[in-house]
Amino acid sequence: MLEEIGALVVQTAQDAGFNPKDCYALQLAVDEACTNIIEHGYGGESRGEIECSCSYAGDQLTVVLRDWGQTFSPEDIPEPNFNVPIDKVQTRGAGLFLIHKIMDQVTFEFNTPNGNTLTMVKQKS
Amino acid sequence: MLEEIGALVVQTAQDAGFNPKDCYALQLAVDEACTNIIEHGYGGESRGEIECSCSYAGDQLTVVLRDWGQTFSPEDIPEPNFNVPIDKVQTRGAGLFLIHKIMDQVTFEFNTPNGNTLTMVKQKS
Amino acid sequence: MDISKTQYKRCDVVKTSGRISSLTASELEEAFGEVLEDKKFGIVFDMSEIEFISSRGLWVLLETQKTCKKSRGELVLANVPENIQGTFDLAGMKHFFTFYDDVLSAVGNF
Amino acid sequence: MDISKTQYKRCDVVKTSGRISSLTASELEEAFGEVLEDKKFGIVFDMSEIEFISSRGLWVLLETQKTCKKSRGELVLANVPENIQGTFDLAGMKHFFTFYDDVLSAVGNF
Ligand SMILES: Nc1ncnc2c1ncn2[C@@H]1O[C@H](COP(=O)(O)OP(=O)(O)O)[C@@H](O)[C@H]1O
Ligand SMILES: Nc1ncnc2c1ncn2[C@@H]1O[C@H](COP(=O)(O)OP(=O)(O)O)[C@@H](O)[C@H]1O
Repeated sequence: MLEEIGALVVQTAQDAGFNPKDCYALQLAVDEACTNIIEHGYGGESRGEIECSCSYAGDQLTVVLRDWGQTFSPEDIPEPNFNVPIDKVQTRGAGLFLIHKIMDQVTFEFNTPNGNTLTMVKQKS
Repeated sequence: MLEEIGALVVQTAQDAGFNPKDCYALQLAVDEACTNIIEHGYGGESRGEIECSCSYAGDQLTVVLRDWGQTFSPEDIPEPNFNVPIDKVQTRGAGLFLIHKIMDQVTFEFNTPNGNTLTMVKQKS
Repeated sequence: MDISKTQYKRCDVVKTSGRISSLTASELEEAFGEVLEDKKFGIVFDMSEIEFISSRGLWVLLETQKTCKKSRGELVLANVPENIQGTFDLAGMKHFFTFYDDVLSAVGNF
Repeated sequence: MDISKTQYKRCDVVKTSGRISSLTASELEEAFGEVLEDKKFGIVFDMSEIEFISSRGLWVLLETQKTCKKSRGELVLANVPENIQGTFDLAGMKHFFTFYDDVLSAVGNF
């Protein structure tokens, strides 16, 4: 599932004329988002559905991921800190950070009538 | 000169159907022999003539090298000894040894009316 | 994920191909783990055939680096494809690793 | 004769191409000499592009080996073409050298 969603997004981005670097980054952001839904939202592999839609309009690629798993408070998640000696680095939690680095807009909505949605938008450069 | 003589011998050997390994070995033997004539017979580079003839008959390749330089006593030249620790190895004198290893017959004749001749014969295997 | 390991006198070269994602990161972890278990803390990771690496993969590399450095060794990276180099940049983890253009220079510096 | 030299942490790789004969052996000697002068006694000679070596060339290698070993270093040979391997055999000098299939294994064993 994870790789298929990634492939869909890359295909859409390529067709829209995103450069290879951005296509790769989009694939990474979507992979991180899906992995989080699977592991944190559903608490393990293959325990629930993810719906993905991907569209391109007005120089923007929009990816929407929908799930019916657990919710969380994105604003409470701290950024990882790599300005420390390696033995002090907390290993965990770069996924959300990468998503924000890659995408221009990242919006979580929880418990809507259609489940949780994560909307990620990237501007074509 | 040295490389041209080598090329002539290799060409003759190839045409005669010698295998690549033997062609290479013939080139080496001839190179060693010519180098000796130049350095020991004539005492340096380009100081004299070397005549080379090369022929193939009866499964044998015969190379004759003729020069008008100094003579020496091949039977007095000892074989190199490599069955010693490396720091005891006498560096010098593997040329004649290699020639004998490669060729089936090696004959020196000195001060003939036609100068010194070295006749080397190799059987096709 | 194909995993190959080659031992040299002062380091081991680990090479895998394909995607390092949440699905496969544990295989990579295991591969490094086997080297570390042998008390070998000099590792070259040849990334020439890696197509994709997610944050799970980055963590495996960082954890391995921690373990190596603790024992005065090092995990170094060779042949890192441009996109993946970009991910190290983006994540801000670049400074924890030495990058080599090829396996020979990486091995030659141990 | 093209000569290239690459320095690694524990050895230098010397690579030349073409024929090593009485005419060119001194160039090779010089190349090794420069490395030895820097007090570097671990040398890999990459012979992949050597087409021919005569006894003069063999002596250069043997002398270089002597110097290296005296200082607890070693000259090792990599990528030795079959014909040239055969010459080491024929001359009975094979046992003075370690032969490696490629430069990486040679460098990796220093
Ligand atoms: N879809 C999600 N559902 C529930 N929790 C999530 C979700 N995504 C992220 N989280 C929470 O945010 C934290 C940080 O996520 P992330 O930066 O991707 O790192 P990691 O997944 O490695 O912990 C997670 O540990 C988890 O607690
Ligand atoms: N053509 C020649 N003319 C005169 N002396 C020769 C000739 N060939 C060989 N010699 C003598 O035989 C010795 C051994 O020759 P060789 O085995 O080829 O080793 P090297 O040439 O390295 O000394 C030479 O040092 C030289 O004294």
